[in-house]
Amino acid sequence: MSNNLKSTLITLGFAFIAIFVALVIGGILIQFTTEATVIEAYTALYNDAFGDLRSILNTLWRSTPLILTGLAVAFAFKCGLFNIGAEGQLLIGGFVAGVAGYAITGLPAVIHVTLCIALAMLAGGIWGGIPGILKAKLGVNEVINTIMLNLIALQITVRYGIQQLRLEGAADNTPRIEETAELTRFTDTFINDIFDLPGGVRVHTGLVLALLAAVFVWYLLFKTRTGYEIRAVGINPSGAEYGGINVAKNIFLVMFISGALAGLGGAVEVLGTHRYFTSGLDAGLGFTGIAVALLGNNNPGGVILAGILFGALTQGGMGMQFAGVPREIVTIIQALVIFFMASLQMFKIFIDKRRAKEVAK
Amino acid sequence: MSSENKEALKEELILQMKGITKVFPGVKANDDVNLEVKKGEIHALVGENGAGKSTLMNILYGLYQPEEGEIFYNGKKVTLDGPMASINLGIGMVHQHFMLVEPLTVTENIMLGSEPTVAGLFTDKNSATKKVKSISDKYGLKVNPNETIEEIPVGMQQRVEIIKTLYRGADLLIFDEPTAVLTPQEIEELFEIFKTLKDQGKTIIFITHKLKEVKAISDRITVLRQGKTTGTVETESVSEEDIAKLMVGRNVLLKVDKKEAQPKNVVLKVENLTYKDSRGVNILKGVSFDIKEGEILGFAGVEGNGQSELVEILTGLKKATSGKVTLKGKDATKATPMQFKKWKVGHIPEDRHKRGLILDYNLAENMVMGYHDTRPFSQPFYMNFNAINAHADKLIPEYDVRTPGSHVKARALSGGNQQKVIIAREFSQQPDFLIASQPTRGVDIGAIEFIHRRIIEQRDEGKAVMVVSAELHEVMSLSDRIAVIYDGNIIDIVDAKTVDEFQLGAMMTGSTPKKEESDNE
Amino acid sequence: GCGTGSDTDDNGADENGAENGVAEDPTRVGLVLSTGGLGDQSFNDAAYRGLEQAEQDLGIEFDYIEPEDSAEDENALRRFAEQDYDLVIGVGFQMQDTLKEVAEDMDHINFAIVDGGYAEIPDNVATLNFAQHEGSFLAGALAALVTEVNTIGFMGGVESALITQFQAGFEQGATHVNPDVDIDVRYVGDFGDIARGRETARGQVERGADVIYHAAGGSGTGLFEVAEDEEIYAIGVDSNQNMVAPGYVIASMLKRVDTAVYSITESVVNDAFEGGKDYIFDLSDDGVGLTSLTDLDIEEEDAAETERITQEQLEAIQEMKQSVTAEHAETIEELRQQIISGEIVVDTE
Amino acid sequence: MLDILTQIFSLSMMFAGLRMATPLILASLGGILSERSGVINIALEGMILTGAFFAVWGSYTTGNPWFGVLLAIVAGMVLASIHALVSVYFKADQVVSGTAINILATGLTVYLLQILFGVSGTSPRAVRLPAWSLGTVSFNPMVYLALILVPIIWFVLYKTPWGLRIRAVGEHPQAADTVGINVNRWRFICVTLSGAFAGLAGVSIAIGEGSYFVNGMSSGRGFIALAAMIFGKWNPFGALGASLLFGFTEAIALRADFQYIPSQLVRTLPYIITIIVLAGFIGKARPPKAVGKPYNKGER
Ligand SMILES: Nc1ncnc2c1ncn2[C@@H]1O[C@H](COP(=O)(O)OP(=O)(O)OP(=O)(O)O)[C@@H](O)[C@H]1O
Ligand SMILES: Nc1ncnc2c1ncn2[C@@H]1O[C@H](COP(=O)(O)OP(=O)(O)OP(=O)(O)O)[C@@H](O)[C@H]1O
Ligand SMILES: [Mg+2]
Ligand SMILES: [Mg+2]
Repeated sequence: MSNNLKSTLITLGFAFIAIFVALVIGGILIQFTTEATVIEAYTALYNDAFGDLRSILNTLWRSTPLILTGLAVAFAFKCGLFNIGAEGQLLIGGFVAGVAGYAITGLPAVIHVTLCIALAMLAGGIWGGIPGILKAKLGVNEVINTIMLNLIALQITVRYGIQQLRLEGAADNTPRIEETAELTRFTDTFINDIFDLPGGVRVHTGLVLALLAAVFVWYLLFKTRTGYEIRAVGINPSGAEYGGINVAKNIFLVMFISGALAGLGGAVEVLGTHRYFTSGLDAGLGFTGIAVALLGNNNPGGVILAGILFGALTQGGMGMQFAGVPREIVTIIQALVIFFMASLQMFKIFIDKRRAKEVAK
Repeated sequence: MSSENKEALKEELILQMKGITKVFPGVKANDDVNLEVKKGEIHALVGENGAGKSTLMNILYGLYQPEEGEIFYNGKKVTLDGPMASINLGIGMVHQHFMLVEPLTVTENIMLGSEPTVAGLFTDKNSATKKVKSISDKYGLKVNPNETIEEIPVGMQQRVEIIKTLYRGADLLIFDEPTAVLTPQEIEELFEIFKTLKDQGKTIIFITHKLKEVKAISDRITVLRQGKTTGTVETESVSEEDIAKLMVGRNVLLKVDKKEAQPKNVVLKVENLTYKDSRGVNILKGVSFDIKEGEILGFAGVEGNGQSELVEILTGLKKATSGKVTLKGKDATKATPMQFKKWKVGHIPEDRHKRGLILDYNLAENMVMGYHDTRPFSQPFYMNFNAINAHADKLIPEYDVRTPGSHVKARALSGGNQQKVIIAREFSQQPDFLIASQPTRGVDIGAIEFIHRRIIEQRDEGKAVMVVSAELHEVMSLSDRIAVIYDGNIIDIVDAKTVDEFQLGAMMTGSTPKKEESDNE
Repeated sequence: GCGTGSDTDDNGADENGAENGVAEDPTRVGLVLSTGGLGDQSFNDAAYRGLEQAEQDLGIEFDYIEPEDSAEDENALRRFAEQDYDLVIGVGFQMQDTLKEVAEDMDHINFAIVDGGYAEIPDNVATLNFAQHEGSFLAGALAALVTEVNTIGFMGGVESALITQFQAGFEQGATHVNPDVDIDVRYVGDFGDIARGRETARGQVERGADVIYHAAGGSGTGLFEVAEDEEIYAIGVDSNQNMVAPGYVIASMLKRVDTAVYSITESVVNDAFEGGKDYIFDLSDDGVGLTSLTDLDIEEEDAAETERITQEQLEAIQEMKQSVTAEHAETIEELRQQIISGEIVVDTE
Repeated sequence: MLDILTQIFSLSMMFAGLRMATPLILASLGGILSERSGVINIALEGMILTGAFFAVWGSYTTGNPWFGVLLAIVAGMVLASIHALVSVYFKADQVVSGTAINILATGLTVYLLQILFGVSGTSPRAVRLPAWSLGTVSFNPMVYLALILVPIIWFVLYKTPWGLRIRAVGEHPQAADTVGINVNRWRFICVTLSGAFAGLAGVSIAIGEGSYFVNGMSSGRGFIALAAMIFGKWNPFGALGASLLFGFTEAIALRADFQYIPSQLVRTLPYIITIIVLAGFIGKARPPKAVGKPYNKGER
């Protein structure tokens, strides 16, 4: 156990080093090609990501959909499936939530919100389930189908759906959802009374849902029979089949749940953040989710941390823009952080080798 | 021995490995190991599973770098920092798990890395094929140069591996358990090849768990135990029992000892079973037999005659094309693997890596695979890992699985111990019907003894047992009745006590009058 | 980025500021761009240009933010407001709800939104709207007049609330002058894909169009390339694009977001900001309109002077105007007057 | 109805399809090289974008479009070599590394457009590659190049020692290792080369038919190319077929006149067709066995 703790600490230590190296390289760019200084830029990055309560909450707010898409990708990975389609599943889920949010009226809030979320998850689930069933029954590669479904989802929801549903003269959104369909912002809850939240805090109960989803995924994967079966299929489908596990069923199930998680990601963005389905929802949350999942080592806890890291980079990135760093450099720094975090693997191998040497003596 | 002779002996040594130590995370795989091999001899390397044989050979082939130790080749000290260094010295290796690229052809695999070219640009397939032909003629290694590895039988794959080493001019050939996956005929052929190689002046290091083979073919034997060298002996001077004792450190029972069978009710009835594979080839052509409580029905046959498919149909992993399977009176023709488990059918699969284990699951998780949905392991909303771990902690000593604990991944165990994990799992569920397919493949003698004893125990407890093995010896000593399978048909079912090896061998190759009869169906 | 315009611009601003005597406390303007960001060849670029101009002429200071996605809009708006900027401008009506929310929270700050509409405009918000449908009406009319084969084309970027207005105006204008004209309407499906834009335009040419109007941002560049290759006419959009393919772009429909942004900034500088109002920029105040059909525009001459186009190219533009569009100038002017006077009502959808 | 059919099967539609397919062909060839050697290259998208940028910059600064071609190739290779370094030698997850490359490329091109051209969004006009006429048809050189490279890559993969090694490395790296093939070096080479192909794809969208760089102009082509590669079963001719199918259906979506179907839905056509074709006719595509797994000597 203490060994486990030690290796976790070592990993964390390296993570900090990785981020540090990325920031140093980014800093060189900032220092020499922008009018901001490194210190200004990174102070802004930190302040906007974690500097005060509002920043921390907004970081969490930005992390919310990323945690969900990250979980979606990670969950599929555990079953050996590469779900590049979180983007499309998120769009479909968000769209359905948006439509259900305004089209259904007269329901009590709890029921309406729950219904919207359920429908969104169902829709996302179907969108993930299609490549799932094609893989399970016909063996068709899921990567290609999820890519295709991303593109189809974009056309159906953002391009076509919005144009059909938007009110005349209005922007590219579906109509605003009913209040009963909203996910409550923290500013509208008792939390506000306790902490006296400043304006501009947008974190909403979607965050709670994301964390619950992570717990759910963790529990499902590591504590239940279904999880046992899913992981077995992911590692060795033939072995799982031998063990009486229905491989096809599990592949479909996993893609369905994965899609539902991404769909939930769309729903929280619509019901909590935007309050309508908007063309702005098509912002690469699904693709970033891939990086979140893999950086998080495909484990729910790791996904939460990686999601927060990305949320912080986005949130802090805005701060850097205010400090005079153009957005593209912020983007470059984000890429660098991912690179160096991903390269951590090398250090782990290095450490293992060193250990072997020590044992030999 | 005169001092002059001693000098000559030194001259003769092609290889010396001195004080080799290799550590893997958690294991000292080789601990100050010494090995001396003479030019032109066949040198057997034996030891229990996990003794460090493969590791030592991988070091010799440059795949692993030892933490300590020196290697002398032809008297000169060498550094083997990669396979290329070894290849250039004239060392070749045939790995236990073949190093062949499945979608490539035989010739492509052989020339890989040392391809002849035309104009330095494109592959000169003709000259490669020619060279392959000439090697195959010289050493009697029959291969089909243009077929892909996927399409050819295991025996031929192995010959491809041998040609690969010779193609690169190997003088010292390492064989890591070459016979584990071969049929008796193929083993015969391999030994013929060994002799030809030896006649041509090649040196062979040969790892095996089958002491009969050691006796039959080797000149000298080096024994490893728990990562250390126990000693090197002349083959002529020792008996099989002696070797066994050197390996295991105790006396081992090499013969299977069993009482008379007491067959009772029919457990499994198979009627006219046929199976066509996805390419439409008839694999099983109408097989009928039954198995009773308290007996062992063995299946003898050259691999690839339908045994594997038969086993998979009887465990739900494949669906029969026609025919009927009745298990304990219930129709099981279309049953799923899970249903078979529920009906208490235990299955030791022929391929432990592909089917038998989830290599990245730990032992505890592996030990409930297939029963993971039963109490107490599975509860309505969670898996009871305490129960699962307790289950493993109970079985590990009971089945003598050598491991640091139940939390270790199955991947980290040696083959023999992996096999014991499977056996522990299947037996612990008290099956009414047990199918054991190649139950001792790649397993050391100590473990073989153990596994055989356990199988017979099952029979004596009144269970029905079906044993499928490529090893005739194993089938004969375990079975009460023996079904001989050839080309998708059961040629005959004979009494194990009355049949002899030659009769069986003949039937297995289809050369009995009965063959025509069944072919007419 | 603090006016990440080049250094020389900043110096220029300082000098100008000093001259105007407001150096100690210059007016600060915050600009939150829409997600396309700078380089969209449309309102983002224009809004930025307007502030650059204001920086030079009025000695203001400005900052801009390019949000990564629209969820960030609020953050950016609020940050500007909290830092007591004198004017916070949001671009694009995607932002309208968020901007209103922030503006209501921060009612001591002046806000403006480009392309935004509210039933009830908050007192501290000015909405800047453009009659792009009216300008597009003229573009449509011109296209219908110029075509020799009675087939014209409209190439949109992505079907969206805004682009629909361009399309509606264009169609109405074309059929107004020639009820029988065939209008080939196409959408590229992307605002930044030249290759797709090109194929779309080629398809339109193949179906017979010889004058094509685009509202497709960066994808529209593909149209100009096709115009040159296939020797047809194109009509540019948003800013003067006549120089992109000189001689082949017969006119551009101008949408003066820069002027609008400039003038609202000016009102703040002069303490004359009036919120709660919808400022409509249309044909009457040249907020929208076509580039000159008869003579060279200042921008065109300027481009030649700064050597962004060659003298020959300038001449090609001039010659094209004389031989192609000049003859229709009067008709177009008449239509313009009719729209201004309300005689013709142009629809937005 | 008939009208639609004649439109779809017209010669000009074929040509348009070929033009749209060109970047896909080139990029998918790059994808094949990389994945055949065992490295997932999800970064094609970013490499195409970067290639497009440097094609324009090279052409613009020198006035010689061929210099743009050269720069695009180099730029693609540099970016790819980062991917290779991180995922092959540092054993990073290949998908993460690829995602990072894609993010990097979006930032980098915008940044460079600012630094090198002093503009944002759309570059100034660069000199276009000359069209080459062949009898009555005329295409930009990249079209011919793509068509020629297909058999060449096929030839390299299946008829030369290099191809043999590449395939072995992607299928069974241990086997390759045991005959002295340097697995990591071959992977590095293949991934880096794939960048050259992606760079050429960038050339074709930037200065092949046109003369500008626009932010984000790769528009997801890298992912479609990836799909084409899988669709074509990692075989150059298969990828060619798949790319042509994509290009052709895309051309139809852009150019054909479907009266009653909204254009947004017409645009989903290529993707729906792909899903159906894969499900109905092609079925299983078996990737190179070792793809996605960093090679560690001591591991099995
Ligand atoms: N790559 C590796 N990483 C970690 N442990 C290893 C590795 N290779 C071997 N080992 C461990 O080293 C020990 C010796 O293994 P080795 O393969 O040499 O045994 P062996 O004598 O060949 O066994 P077998 O008879 O089963 O083939 C075993 O405990 C094994 O688990
Ligand atoms: N990365 C690893 N970690 C732990 N153990 C390993 C690792 N790689 C190999 N081993 C173990 O080292 C041993 C050496 O492999 P070897 O080729 O001798 O197979 P084996 O033990 O005979 O297994 P089998 O007979 O089932 O194929 C194996 O038992 C294997 O499980
Ligand atoms: Mg071994
Ligand atoms: Mg073994």
